[in-house]
Amino acid sequence: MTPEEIKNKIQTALPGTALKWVRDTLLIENPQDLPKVANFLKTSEEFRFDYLSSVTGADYLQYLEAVYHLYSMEKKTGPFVLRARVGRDQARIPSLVPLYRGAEYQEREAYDTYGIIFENHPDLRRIFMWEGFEGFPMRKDYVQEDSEILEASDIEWLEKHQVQVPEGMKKRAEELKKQGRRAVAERPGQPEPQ
Amino acid sequence: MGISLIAGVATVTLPNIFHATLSLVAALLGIAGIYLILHAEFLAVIQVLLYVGAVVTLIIFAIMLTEGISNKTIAQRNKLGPAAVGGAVVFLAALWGVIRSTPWPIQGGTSENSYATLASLAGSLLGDYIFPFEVISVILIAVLIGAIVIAKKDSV
Amino acid sequence: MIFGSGVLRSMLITLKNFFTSYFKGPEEGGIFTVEYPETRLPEKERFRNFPFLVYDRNPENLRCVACDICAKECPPKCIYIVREFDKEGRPLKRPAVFDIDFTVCMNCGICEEACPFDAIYMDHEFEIAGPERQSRLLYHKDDLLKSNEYFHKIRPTDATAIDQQRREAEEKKKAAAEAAAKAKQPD
Amino acid sequence: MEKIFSARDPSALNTETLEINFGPQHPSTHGVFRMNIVCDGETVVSLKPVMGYLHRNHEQIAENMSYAASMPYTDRLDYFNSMSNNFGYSLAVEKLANIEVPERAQYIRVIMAELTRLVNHVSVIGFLLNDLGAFFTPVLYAFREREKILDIFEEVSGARMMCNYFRFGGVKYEIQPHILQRIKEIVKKFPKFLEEFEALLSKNEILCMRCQNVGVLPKELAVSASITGPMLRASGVDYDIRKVDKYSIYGRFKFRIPLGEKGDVYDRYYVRILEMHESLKILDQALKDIPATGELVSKKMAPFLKSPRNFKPPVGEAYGRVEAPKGELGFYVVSDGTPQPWRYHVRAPSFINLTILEDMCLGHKIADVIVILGSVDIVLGEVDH
Amino acid sequence: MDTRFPSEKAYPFDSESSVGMKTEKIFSMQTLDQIFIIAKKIILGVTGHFLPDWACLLTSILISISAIAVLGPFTMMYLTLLERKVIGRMQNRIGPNRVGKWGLLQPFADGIKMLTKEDIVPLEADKVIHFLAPLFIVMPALLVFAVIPFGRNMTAVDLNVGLLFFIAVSSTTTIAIFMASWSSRNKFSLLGGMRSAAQMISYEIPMVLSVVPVIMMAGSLSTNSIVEAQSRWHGLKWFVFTPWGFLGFIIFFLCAVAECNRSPFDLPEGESEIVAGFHTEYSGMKFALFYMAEFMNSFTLSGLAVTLFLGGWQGPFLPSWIWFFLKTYALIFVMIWFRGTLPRVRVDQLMGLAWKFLLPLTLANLLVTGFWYFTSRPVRIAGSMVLLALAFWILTKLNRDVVPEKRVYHFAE
Repeated sequence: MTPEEIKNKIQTALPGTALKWVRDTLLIENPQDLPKVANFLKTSEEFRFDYLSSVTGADYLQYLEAVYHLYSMEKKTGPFVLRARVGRDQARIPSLVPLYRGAEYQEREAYDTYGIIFENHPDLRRIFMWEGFEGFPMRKDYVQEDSEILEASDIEWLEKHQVQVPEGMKKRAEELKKQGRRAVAERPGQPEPQ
Repeated sequence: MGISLIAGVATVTLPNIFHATLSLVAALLGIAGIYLILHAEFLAVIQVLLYVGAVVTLIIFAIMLTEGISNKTIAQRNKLGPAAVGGAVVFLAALWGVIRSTPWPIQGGTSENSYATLASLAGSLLGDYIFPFEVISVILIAVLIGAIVIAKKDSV
Repeated sequence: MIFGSGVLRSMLITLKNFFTSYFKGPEEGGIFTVEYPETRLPEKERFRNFPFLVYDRNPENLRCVACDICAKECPPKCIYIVREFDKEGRPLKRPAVFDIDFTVCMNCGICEEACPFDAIYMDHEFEIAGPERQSRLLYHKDDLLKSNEYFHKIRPTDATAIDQQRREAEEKKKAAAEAAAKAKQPD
Repeated sequence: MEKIFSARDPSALNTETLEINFGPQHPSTHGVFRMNIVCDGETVVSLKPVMGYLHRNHEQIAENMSYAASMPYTDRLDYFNSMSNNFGYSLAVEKLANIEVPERAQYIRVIMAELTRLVNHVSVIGFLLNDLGAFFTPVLYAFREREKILDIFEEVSGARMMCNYFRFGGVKYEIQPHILQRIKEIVKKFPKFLEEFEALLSKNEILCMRCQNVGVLPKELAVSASITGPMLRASGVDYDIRKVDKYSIYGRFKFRIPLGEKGDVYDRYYVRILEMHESLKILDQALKDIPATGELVSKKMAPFLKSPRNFKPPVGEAYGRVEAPKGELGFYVVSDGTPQPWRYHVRAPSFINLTILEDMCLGHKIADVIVILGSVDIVLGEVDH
Repeated sequence: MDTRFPSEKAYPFDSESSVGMKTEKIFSMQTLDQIFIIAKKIILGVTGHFLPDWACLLTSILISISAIAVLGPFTMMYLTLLERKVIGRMQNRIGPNRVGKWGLLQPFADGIKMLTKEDIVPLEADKVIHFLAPLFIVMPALLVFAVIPFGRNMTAVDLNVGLLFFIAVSSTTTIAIFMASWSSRNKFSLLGGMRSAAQMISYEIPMVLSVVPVIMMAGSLSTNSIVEAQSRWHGLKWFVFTPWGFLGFIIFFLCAVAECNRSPFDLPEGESEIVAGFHTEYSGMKFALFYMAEFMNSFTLSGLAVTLFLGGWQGPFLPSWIWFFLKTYALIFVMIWFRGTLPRVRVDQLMGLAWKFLLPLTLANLLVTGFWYFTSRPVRIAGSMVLLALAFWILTKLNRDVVPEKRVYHFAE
């Protein structure tokens, strides 16, 4: 089946869904259509994509994307890749957990790292990061907040061992020390050589 | 004797139910000691085996399974103290009559094999008192079967 | 099958191993423990632990030219290099500082692969444990320098091949220089 | 009256439900895994896995470095089988950049991947038995054999566990004839060990009592929950990526896929044993057919070995998956034409196989939870990636 | 208090010594056999010259007690070493081998480590009970040494209800385990305690019932007379060589393993499930006391099994106490062997095994023993064997859920 045929088949079965081929994958233009399309792909005799291998997010700066890799265990075909794009601010995609149990943790992971909110997910919590963590670490604009801070004692130690520490870092550490605060952040593995 | 008395008092007065049970153990062990002094070794051993080894164990098992018992904040006393004291007094009064009517020999039987040895106990259980013995065993079997039936119910 | 025979069978297996452990070699169910400090497993040539720097003849003559490629390629970024400058401030082809933080290094061997000057190799030395975490495991240039002979000792095949390559490259270079010189002469 | 004695309804017999925190420091959660278990007596009423104690954002680390530099990091995903992790990643990147792998390198890869499978399966069975309460005997028998294979790995790649052996378009080192000879010997002796191992375990009544009909995973649920690997096959679903995708040169070998009947812990255990037998068959064939000489890395990729930073795959994306010993290991790589991947995602099998843990454990005893967890076969490096 | 110590009793020794005079060899054998008794006699004889009677009695008691008090912990220390060595060998390892030759000083190193370790008491713990539990667990373990006949005339207290005394005292161990588990306020401890309670209660019943045939045949509850009853055939007519004795021995031994919480019935401290069970929150010497109790229990229970079924100290050629220790250590070896081989059973299966399998089997055994008692020789051997085999077979059929299923595995091409 050529890509066009597949697309037409889906569109005839589900009128009103806007689809587009991007890099051999099917982009669902309106994310709300996702469960419909997935349900069709899972149940239709022709495709039987009953196995959701991977769910992941991706950040393309203008938008966030959720990518689904579908396979068929029955027909041993695949992969068939679905993607849905959402804006960075209103990242809401209907969850596929009712269709595929296997999406449960993967969607939680995508939520944890990219902040895509999966609607109707039974238990959408952070999975790897701790509760109360702020921000979504896999987004490209995420800045690790404390990476620039070293403890004053660390800097001392580093300098004693002839490791050059950037001036900015030193200053920040001094400031914190004056305020009587201890920089909580960990020392980044090894300060980047200049 | 003193130990078992103190432990007995502790059993009913301690605020913590687990501590109370432990003092019950002490009381029962004290009684076993009394039996030993009276040369009723078999009785002493049975006392330890049944009361300490089995009955108290079951009590503790029940305590542990009870909701919230390991929670320190739950009050573990009830307001039945006066009633219990009253009950004890009535019981003591009833006992008093028995104590009065018992002829207390000054010298206890010096021979240790005159009573309460294993053989004589077995002889009287299976000889003179065979009928009550059998009745008890029938009742026990009934209890056993009943317990099995109740336990079986939820595994269906 | 009688109930309990499976258990008896597995118990026979352990009993067999109990006895063979006294009489047989490690291949037939004997003891396979290696009593470490006294006996050791044979060293594998390709075994890689932490990197070291190779020098030819004397420590002054090290191969590293402070090109910083290994530091860039190092996945956990544990290499730190500062180039040496002469008195006039011109860069020299040797490092002034070459530090490797062994607490961070993950023994992947990418520095060895990436080095274009055959200067950094993976060592076999693994007994570097010490009571102190930070200063003991930050290796400086002097700790890292090891001779080419040492390299030959631990990895004879690789070292010979690399020496061969270097000699060829040298000869080629010499030949090229000669050719260039020859080409220049007529002018 | 009837309700009082029904153990099914936890509220009826007013016993206390205990909330127990299993882990992260617990002897048999296979690392720093944590489960919040609510149990009634010893029966599990609810179970919530908590993970992330070993989270190091592997994906972001990989997105911040060159393609080749994350190869050693893939070793640390599932630190029991670094070779199959390498395999999956190089497969994905080879798909992305359209790289052919030379013949000899293909064979070496298959040999290494199958040896890894042996290593993984024996140790998993050993650890499962440890969870069952056997005092380390199966583990040490398993490790006795595992050592031999790890020695091979050390000799070939330079490291016992963190091999970092595969390169895009091939493998890093030559594999000498005497090593191949030793692998042959191991393959020849392995069935004897498996026989002993099985005699120790398979028919043991206690093991059967503990494992049979415990943690049953029905077929439909397994498929829907994206379970893969031996766990899926133990539930009776015929799906093996080596057969389905025929990646690398798996299409050339003759082997069978063992299928379980019920999908309980015993099936998972036994399917692993049978898979080892099949792996030995593959190894036998591969060792017979491996070409004596040949290049190790494709010509296209050879220059990039020295300068990984210059390797820039064309813009595009690829999803490469292999049948790792624990299940389907997938790597999703998106390239934007720079030396660093734009998006790098790992589909970690043991992470996804955990989705179903609660369903399998409900109604069982606490001791069973440990066994079921052991039969899922997780490695926390991979779960928490 | 019972005061009938062996030293006060008339031994057969005096009459036998005349037999021993005949040849030098037998005489030395006799001396060797009674060496401890003689030593005690000498001490008492010396002290008897200048001490009053009550002090003599006290010394006699003290000697017996101190012998046990030394033997108990010493057994425990070397059992740990033995266990580690044997399991190591079963796993193709060496076991401890660094402290002293063959690791012989390892127990002392462990002891020093235990003593110097920090003693941690959880903040929320019930401090008094937390402190008392390890003491209460060691007490019964030491008490039961009193009725074990270590050799000819070597029973510290020859109670006429010795066997019952043993069972009764060892049943109080449960209380100590409860105290430990409850007072630590740890959920794993609590689970361990509950498991232990259920296990102890369940296994005590088949254990006691499996002993009953022995009591029936020996006609006494005293451990000494039970040993005496097995003295024919040059001390080789052990109860274990009869069908009922064989079955009783196996059941008793299984129950003993369960009673002292050893693998495969080590649920109360199941390491892979509930961390360490009731002693999760113990450290240092208190923890060592728990261990000591466990090992001493396994020693005494093996000793009791030897006494009841394996002829106690009876045996040809060797001195009686050597026979006793040989047999006991053989049984301990089997316990260690179990630990090195078998996985742990689950709690409900444990209960099922006790109530549905062992208990009916012991009852059947009881009946068979009666049959044995009342029939003549050719009939009784064949008859009781057949009956027991029948009972076993019926019970396996009835307990279908524990019998392994046969599985068939398919292959997909």
